[in-house]
Order: sequence, then C-alpha cells, then structure tokens
Amino acid sequence: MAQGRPHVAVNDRALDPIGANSALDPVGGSGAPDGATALPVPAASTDVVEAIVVPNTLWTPVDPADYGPGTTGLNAEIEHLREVEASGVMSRDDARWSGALEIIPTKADYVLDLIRANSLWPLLSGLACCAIEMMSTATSRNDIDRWGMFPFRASPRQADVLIVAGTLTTKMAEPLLRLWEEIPEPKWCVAMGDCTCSGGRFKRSYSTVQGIDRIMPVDVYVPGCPPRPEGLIYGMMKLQKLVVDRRGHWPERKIGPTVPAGL
Amino acid sequence: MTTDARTPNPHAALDDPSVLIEDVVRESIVEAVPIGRTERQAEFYTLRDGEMLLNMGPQHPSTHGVLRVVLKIDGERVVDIDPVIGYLHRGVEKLCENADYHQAICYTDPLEYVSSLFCEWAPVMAFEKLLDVEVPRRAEYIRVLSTELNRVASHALTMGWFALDLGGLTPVLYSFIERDEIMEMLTALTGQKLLFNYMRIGGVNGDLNHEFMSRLGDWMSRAARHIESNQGLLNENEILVRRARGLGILDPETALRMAVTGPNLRASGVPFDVRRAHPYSVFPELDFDIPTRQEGDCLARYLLRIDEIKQSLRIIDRCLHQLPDGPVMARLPRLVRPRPGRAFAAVEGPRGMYAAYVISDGTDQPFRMRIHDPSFVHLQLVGLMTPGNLVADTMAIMASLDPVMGGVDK
Amino acid sequence: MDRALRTRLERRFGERLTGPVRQRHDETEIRITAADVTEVVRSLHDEPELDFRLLADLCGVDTGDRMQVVYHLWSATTVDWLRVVADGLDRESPRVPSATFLWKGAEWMEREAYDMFGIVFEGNRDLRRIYMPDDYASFPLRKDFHLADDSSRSPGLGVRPMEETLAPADATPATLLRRSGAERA
Amino acid sequence: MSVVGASWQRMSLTGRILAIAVPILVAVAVLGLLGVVLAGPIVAAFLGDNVPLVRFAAAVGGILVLTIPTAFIVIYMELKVIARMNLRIGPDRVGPFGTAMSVVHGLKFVGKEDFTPTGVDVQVFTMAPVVVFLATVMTMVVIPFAPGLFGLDLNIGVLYLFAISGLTVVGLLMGGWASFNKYSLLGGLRAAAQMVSYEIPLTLSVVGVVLLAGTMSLNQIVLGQSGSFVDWYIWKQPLAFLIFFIAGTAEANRSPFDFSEADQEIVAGFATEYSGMRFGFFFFAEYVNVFVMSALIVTFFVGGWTAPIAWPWPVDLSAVDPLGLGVGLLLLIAIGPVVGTIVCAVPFWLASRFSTLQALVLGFVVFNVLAILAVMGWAFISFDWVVGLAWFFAKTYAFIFVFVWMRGSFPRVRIDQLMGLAWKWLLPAALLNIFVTASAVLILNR
Repeated sequence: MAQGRPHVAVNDRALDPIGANSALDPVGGSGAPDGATALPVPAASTDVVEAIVVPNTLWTPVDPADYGPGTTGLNAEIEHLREVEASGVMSRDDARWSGALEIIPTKADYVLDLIRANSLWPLLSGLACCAIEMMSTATSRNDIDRWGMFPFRASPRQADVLIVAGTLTTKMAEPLLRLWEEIPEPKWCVAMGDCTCSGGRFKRSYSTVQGIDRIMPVDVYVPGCPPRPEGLIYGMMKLQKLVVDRRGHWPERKIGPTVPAGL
Repeated sequence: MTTDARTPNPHAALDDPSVLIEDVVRESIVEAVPIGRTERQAEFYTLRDGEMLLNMGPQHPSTHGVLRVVLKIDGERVVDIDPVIGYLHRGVEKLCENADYHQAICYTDPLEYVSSLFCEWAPVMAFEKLLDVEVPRRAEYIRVLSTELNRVASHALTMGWFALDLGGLTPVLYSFIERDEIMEMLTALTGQKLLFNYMRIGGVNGDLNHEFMSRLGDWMSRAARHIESNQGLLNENEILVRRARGLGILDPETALRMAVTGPNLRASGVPFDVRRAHPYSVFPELDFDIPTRQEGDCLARYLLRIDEIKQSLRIIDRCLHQLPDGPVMARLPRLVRPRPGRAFAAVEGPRGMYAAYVISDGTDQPFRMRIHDPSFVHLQLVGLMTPGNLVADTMAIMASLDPVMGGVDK
Repeated sequence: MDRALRTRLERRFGERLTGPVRQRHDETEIRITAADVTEVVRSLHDEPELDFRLLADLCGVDTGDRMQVVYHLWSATTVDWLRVVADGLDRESPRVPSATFLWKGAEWMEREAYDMFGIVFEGNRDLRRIYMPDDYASFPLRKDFHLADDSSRSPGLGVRPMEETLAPADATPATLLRRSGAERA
Repeated sequence: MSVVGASWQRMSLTGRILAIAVPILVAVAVLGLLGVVLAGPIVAAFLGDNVPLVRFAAAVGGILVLTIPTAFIVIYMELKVIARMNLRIGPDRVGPFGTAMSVVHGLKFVGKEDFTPTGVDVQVFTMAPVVVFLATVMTMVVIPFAPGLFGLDLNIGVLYLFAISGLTVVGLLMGGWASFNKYSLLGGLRAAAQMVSYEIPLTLSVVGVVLLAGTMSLNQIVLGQSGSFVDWYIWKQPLAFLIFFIAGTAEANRSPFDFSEADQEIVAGFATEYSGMRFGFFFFAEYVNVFVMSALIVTFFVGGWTAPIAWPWPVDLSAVDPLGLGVGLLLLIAIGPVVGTIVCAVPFWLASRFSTLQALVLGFVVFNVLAILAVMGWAFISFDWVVGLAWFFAKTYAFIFVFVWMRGSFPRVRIDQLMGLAWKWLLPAALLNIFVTASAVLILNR
C-alpha cells in the first residue's frame, strides 16, 4: 500500500496529446492493408495530425475482430484513414485548406478543456474509509479548493468528477452506476483506494466488487489504503492534465470485460 | 417521540414484558402479512392519505457514508422512518474466519474507520484471553494512550459533523484541523494513516518514537484551548442550541431496552462505561471521571462528547506520567494455535461498547469471530426518535447518534 | 471468575441447564435449549439478584452440525460477562424465540443472525435480510459457505463453489407463514 | 471525397458548431448593416419619438450585461472570504490570486451537457431558470447607482421593486414542481412558503422610510439622505433596518435561512435536477440576488451613493477649460508625454544602475501611471457620478461581505422556527415601526 508516496497510474494512451500513436497502433495490430499502415503522420505539421479524430483507446479492445463490419470504433477509423488517403487530402494544398478550416475549432476545444480542467467539481459521495481522507483533502490542511475542485456538489447533475472513495459492494454497485449515469458529460471518474482499484484487502469477500473498473470506466487510479490526501491531490492534477490533453475528444466509454451478474 | 394516533408506536413490542411469546408469534404469523413482506414492512409501506415516501441515500450528504433512509413524511413532518443498511457490508467476519489470528486484526481495522484502534483492540484482547497471554504493562499503557488520542479525534469529527448537518460550514473544518494533527502523530507512531494496524497479540507493533512524543507534547500544550475555542463557535450559538435542545429525547429505560451503550447512553443519565463497569487493561490504575448528563437530547449527546474529550486529555496526561519501562510485546510464536474455547472481550469505543466474540477450534484460524459494533445498535434509535419531528431534525438526530457505516455494515 | 454467580445460576436454572456452568477468565457461560430462552432471559433480566439489564451482544453460531444463538449479558451484580448459549438448533430449520419483547434493540441483531445464518427468530416483527440484498439466496456465515480461494487452504477438497444455495425450506417469513398455517390446519 | 467533406468528418463537435455558426453570424451582421443603411432614418425617427422606451430598453440591456461580472465578483468574494474564515487559502491557481476562478466556474456550465430528465414538464422546466434570473435582474433597473446613473426613475419605484422581486418565487416554484423530483418539490415549496412569509415584513419595513422620504422613487429616497452620514435613515429607522436586513437575508435565500437549497436535508433543493447552463442561471441569480439585496439596504438606509461626509474643501475645476488653450492644447498633447517621460526618466538615469533605454522605459511607465492617476482624480473631483459610483459600490460590497460572513458562521435554523420568526416577531415589529413613524411624522410636520 503506497502510504505517503503518492503513486498514480494513468492510462498513457489517454495522455497521448495528438492521437498519433492511437491512430497508428490499431492499424498496425489489425493486419490492415499496407496502404493504411504506410499512412504518413508527420509529427511536425500538427495541423493535419490534430485533425484526425482519435477513437476511444481507453476502453476499446485492441483487436478489431471483436467488432462486426460497419460498426463504429476501429473499423470506422481504418475506413476513414483509407478515405483520407484516397481523397488525397494529404497533398499540401488540401492539407493547408483543412488546417485553415480546423484551426479555430481545435483552439476552441483547447480553451474549453482548460476551463473544464480548472473547475472539476467532485460529487459529494463517499463509500467507506477513503471518504474520510477525501474530506480531509478538502479541509484546511490540504485545501483542494485551490485547484477549483470545491465545492463538493451534492447533486450529481452539477458534478464533473465522481471520486469513488471506499469499498464498493455488490449491493452498492447499482446505485453507484446510477450516480455515474446521472452526471452530465463531460464527466470523469477517479478510483480512490485499493478497494476501488482492485478490491484491496476485501478482494476475497463474497459481497465486494473486485475493482470498480468492472462496472464503470475509470480515468485515474489512486492506490493506497487509504491514499493520503496528497495522493488524491496528485491524482486530481493528473486528471487535469488528462482533461487538457484530450483536446475535446472524450472516449466513448465502455466498461471492462467482466461485469458481475445482476448489474 | 410523539404518541400520535396516526404514527405507529415503535415501543409496541417492548412496552409490555408480560405479553406471552406465543401470542407475539401467533399474531406475527396469523395476521395476513403479504408474502415476502414482514409485519413491519407491511406497516411501513402502506401510505395513508397525504403521506409521501422520501428516499434518502445511499448517497446523500447527511447520511454519513452509504446509509439509505426511507422517510414517510406528511408535509415536513416525519411520520415513520425505515433505515436500510448493508451497502457497505464487506463480509469481515467471514474473512476473519478464513484468516489466521494475526491477519484477522487487519480485517477488523476498517470497521470504524474514524476510530480504528478500538476495532483492533477488542479482537486482540479476545485472542489474548484465548491464548492466556500476559501483555506487558508498557504495552497496555501505550494502547490506552493511543486509543484515547483516537477517541479525541473521533469526537472532534463527531462534533464537526453535527454542526455540518445543522448547516454550519466552518466548525467541521476546525475539527478536522485537530483530527488531522492527531492522525499525523498516530501515523508517526504506527506507520499507517487512518487504518493503523498497530495492536498485536500480546502487545503493540512498536514502541513510542521521538516524532510521536514531540508532536504529542506540542499538541497537548494547546489541545484544550483549541477545542474550547472551536466549541465556543457552537455552544454559544443560539440557533444551534435552539435546534438541538429537547430534540430526540432518549429516556434511560428505553435506552437500556434498546441495548444502547456509550455516550448516547450516558447522555441519558446511565453511567455505564466499560472502562469502569467492566475494567480492562490498566484503566483501574488511571484516575478519570465518567461524565453523564440527564437530558438525553441531542444537545446533551453533543455536549457529553466535549466532556469526554476533556477526560481523555486527562487520561493521556496520566498515562504519560505513569508510563512504565519494559518491553512492548510478549513472546509469541509466529503461528498461534490457541486451545479450543470461547472468549468475549469488550472495549469502550468512542461510540459505545465495541466487543469481539471469538471461538477457537484449535487451528490457526478463528472458528467463529463475531464483531459487535455500537453504531449498528444505535442506528435503530433513528426509527424510534425521528417520528413526529421535521425532516431537518432527522439529520440532527442521526448526527448526534453518530453512526459510522463501516461499523454498522461490517 | 465469580463463583457466587455460578451458584446463583445453578440454584435458579438447575433443571434448565443442558450442561455445566463453565467459567474462564471473566466469563460465565450457561447452555440452555431454544425452548427455554424466553423464560431464562426474562428471569435473568427481571430478578433482582441477577438483574442482567444490558444486552451486550446477540449472535448466531454455526458449529457445523447444529446452530447456536449466543447472548452476552452484563449486570452490576457480578464482575463477569454472562454468556447464554441457546444450543442444539436444527441446522435445516433453526428456530428460536425472539428476545425483542425484552430488548427492542435486539431486533437488528436478530435480523443479522437471520441474514447470516438463516436462524428464524419467532416473534421478531421485522425478520428480513439486513445486509445482503433481498434476492440473495444463501447464508454467508454458514460453515458450508466457502470463499472463492479456500481450495488453496484445503487442497484435499479441491475448488469449492463460493455460493451454494443453502436456504432451508422454511427460512423465510413467507414459508414460515405457510408452515404455521399447515400446523394450525 | 471532397475536401470539405473530409475536413467536416475530422472536426470535433465544437468545430462543427462553429463552422455552422460563424457563416450565419456573418450573414446576420451583413444583413443588419444593410438594414441600418436602408432603414436607418425611419428607425431613428421612431426612436426619437418615444425616448422613455429607448431608455428602458437600453437600461435593461445594460443591466443584463452588468449582472454577469457582478455575479462573478460576488462568487469570488464568497469563495475567498469563506476559505479565509475556514483557515483555508481558497482558489489561488487560476489567475492572480485565483481571481479568474469564478469566471471559470461560470463558463464551465456552458460546456456541460444540458439534458432534460424523463418525466419533467419540459416547458416549465425550461422556463424556470429564465424567470428566476430575469426577476432578479429586473429589480436592478430602478436602483440608483450614482447621480444620474440609474435605469429608470419610477415614481413608484418601491412598488415596482417588490412586485418584480416577488416573481422570483414563481420561478423557484416552477423549477421545483416541474423537476419530477421529491427533493425539488420540497425545495420549491419551502422557497415559496419562506418568500411569501418574508415579503410582508420586508415590504412593511420600508413603509417607514417611504413615510419619511415622502416619495416612492428610490432616487428621491437617496436624495433625501444626502448630506452627511447623520442624515441616513438607518439612524431614524433602526428597527426597520434590522427587519429589512433579516427579511432580506431570507428573501435572498442566504444562510442561515437557505432552506430551498439546504444540502444536508434536500439535496440541492429546487435545482436538484438542473444541469449545465440552466443550473448556471440559478447559480448566477442567487448571487445577483445578494448584490441586489445589499444594494437595496444601501439605498434605503445607508444613503445610497451619497458620501458619508461632505468633501471639506471643495475644489472648483470649472475654471479649467482645456479647450480654451486652442492650438496650445494640440501642442500640449503633442509635447506633454515626451517631456513627462523624459522628466520621469531622469531620476532613473541619474541612478546609474539603469541604462538609458531602461531609464526611458521606466520613465514612460511612471509617467503613464501618474497621468492615469491625474485623470482619475480629475474625474473624481469634477464628475459627481464617479464619486457616487465609488461610494455606492463600497457600501454595497461591505454588506455583501456581511452576507458571506453570516454564511460562514451560522448553522441553519429550522423551518418552523423560520416561520415563527417571520409571523410572530418581524411582522408585529414592522407594524409597530410604521405606527411610531407615522405618528412622529404627523406630530413633527404639524
């Protein structure tokens, strides 16, 4: 248990700022025709690369065979890349055109994300022990209000972040899912504590969910039993970075492979 | 508690001890209770004219943790209330039965997460009874010292939450300052924050260290003054006193019938404190008082905790003066196999009598381990006191009873 | 160990005790049958020379071949904890009279015992699941309810299922109704 | 596939919205320009015919624009002051000392998903925030900010004030009822009961002031208190001031009377189901309401924009007429800055730690600061609306600080205690105040 040493696991692919890797990886791993894999992605001219819509790489399995033909996700991405290449947009003039078309929207997204990242209102909901540390994070000693993550909203309709603090039991899983679905987009989820990351010391029990990522998407994991307030603050700052780096592209959220029966 | 004709009297079963058990059984059976619903459910979930069910929780600002409370309200007045718990049931007892005696201590830690040391102490005392272990006196003193510190932190949080549920923003942050300081010094002592896994069978994990002692001395020099000033914000506040006085009165007879212990019982005038009523550890050697109050309302329960904080500071002071030298751990094998038997041990936690009942079958794992938590018992009082009051009073009553859901749901 | 309490208990409940009064450390234990619970507990609570006013704990125990309900009581007349063990409950349909007529606070403890062991407390007016969801089928604290990776601790038995449905035929209030109806008929 | 199509596919949602919106806006602007060019004289003639209408429209527009920064300032005050009272630091990451935090909080609502839950009454649900916001904003029209600086000088200003501010409760009730949520319903009903109860002492407490001033126009009421601070009505009407302050706190839903959004009881009250910008309207309306209440207290009792003490040695700058210089003015404008910059740069240059260029830059900066200070001082002395505005905002924000202070200090009173206070204490006290004031006016004026 990482006591006192805030160590936060963040999905690196979510932090990929311009989506170049995530645009290439599935293509490379999916045995697509060489034309697609040979797609030039210049790192310098960011206008073109920013323009590529990055699909959700957080929750999409890497194997495109999971999807039938015509579904969204990786296949659509591959089709889109083929179209782009066929349409010859990548020749210089058209690239300039598209860049001119998209320079404003991209920057608008950037500004919006800066605003969102600096006003992340958590939902006032604690499950167990970690809730005490979460409250302590908001109090005088380590004041999370400095980053604009205060007040804790009582109603999910006005919250941005769901900090799941504490052991999640199978009886509580359904209400928690309802809370998560009541939060309007854009929304983020922070798993605080070992119990929410993996089940922690109650993993063996008959009534606990072994990690909340079995029932809902998670953006930032903050291990520790419980994590110190500094750890939670570090995780929230990671979340800020993640919010800014996504540049207005939020992943289509899919939950992990194993969903307990009855949920 | 009102005896309004429309509100079902919660005492119905306990008012008359002379009722024959057969009659109770027969009426509870023969009465046409719908299949799958108990008598109580059938009574609660049938709405009269003008009544409305209001569901609070499992996520609600005023239910500390994941308590779900179904209120049957008539306008702003609460007619009946049905607490639904179990949203934090982690199967601690089963896990303890599948772990050996040392690992079980770690499972009992997160039960009452604002006063973890008591959750460790009771099982450890039960194990020591099973093993006939003699605990070194220095270890006992260190246990008393650390647990009393934990009691102060817990009571500080309780008072802050009480003010928060009455709508005050600032006091809870002031009490968190004291609580954080105590948590830091206990972290220095135990090496783990909030869930200190400190008690061991036959002693404690480590001896007092320098950082703990320096932090403790620094804090003791100003603790009483700080807590006094923090309470000055509330105790002289007309709004809070007017709201809390005469609210949720609990008379001693009912309290004993409801198996209430701890501050909630002492606020009703019954001076029952396990530290004196059934002495354990070195409490017979320490001099302190058992504060009681006669009113039995929310204000009394709130003020009593301030008195207990003062007594705890006294105990800490006495411990620091009487602290003997010597080892802090008894000699024990790594893998303990007590001979078959049963042991019951109880400590006086911040919320009441916190007990553990262990059955050993001679193996290295407890055959049955039962944790008795006071919050679990006290939460029943909400259904007893709330009817007849307003919705806003529900929060005041719940906060004054101070349940911790981790302990309630185990 | 309070010898005086032992003599008092033997004198009072001599014929009801199913075993000798056991004493160890600061605990005194008497064993009775489920049928005697009501009278024994009431006299323990009412009679002045016993005067056990405070119910310290109420829990169920599954010994593997039978069920027990254990009451821990406190009294100012003795220095011991008194442990009353209602022994010999049938594992298939464990039934015991409720103590709520005396201690209203025992209601939730009995609900917990019902939830964890399936012990039916006759006279508890709110006997339903308290921890597990209402549609939960089995009773976790029974000895034949095994956690997932217990096989690692007992290799001989192999991997055992986690949640066997062990509900006795008449464990729920609904079945309780039908059964009593059949008895009356 | 065409270029536009490919680019369209690659745009994000915001990009597509902007790509659609920008051309439309350009077209609208061009059309509007054409309309002005073609139909300009007619419109001008029409506007010239009914000036009051124009003034009203202009005032409402100006007030609407003014409310947003006001709300931002009050929100920042609340964040920072309460943080300090909690021994916290408060926002300090966004902008200098976190000054941009409230703006960020407000702008965030624009980007949030704004959805309508199942089962709500869509029209009412949508209109409620608008009603609340407008009812709060329209009250600012009659508030005199400074001499000559007010939206309208209605001779029934007080009546207009309470009539419009009474509409707020309608909006809250709409929101609470339409949300299809029990918490919202309770919150709306609580707000209705509370506001209806407190409208009465609020209105009656002002009657004394109206009797003293002999008018219902807020402008005249302020003028009646001009002079020094001894002429303020708070001294002649202390009881009325107390009643108005308490009732105003309840009217603005502020702690300790913040029932309709009591977090610990009914989750977020009438706003429980609102998200996105709809909640943003409620959010702004709450804080604009605080501003309005403070402004009313200042206007009625603390002398509005009048200075507490008359300026002891009046300066008459009317003799100074820049235009009198004629060509010399041009010369002054041309040469003044250069000379001033050099003059200010000399000391830095003499202090040999600076190079000539650095000295000139510093001198330029210093000269600009001095010039701005001089112009501001000139305006402060010669234009009375500047000083009036300064005094008005100083007093108003002092009272806003008191509101925030109370929120940081007090627990919440119970609903029945609230009602008892309104009907058993404030109402009789207000009636007594009216009786005493009326008789005094009768006796003294005879």
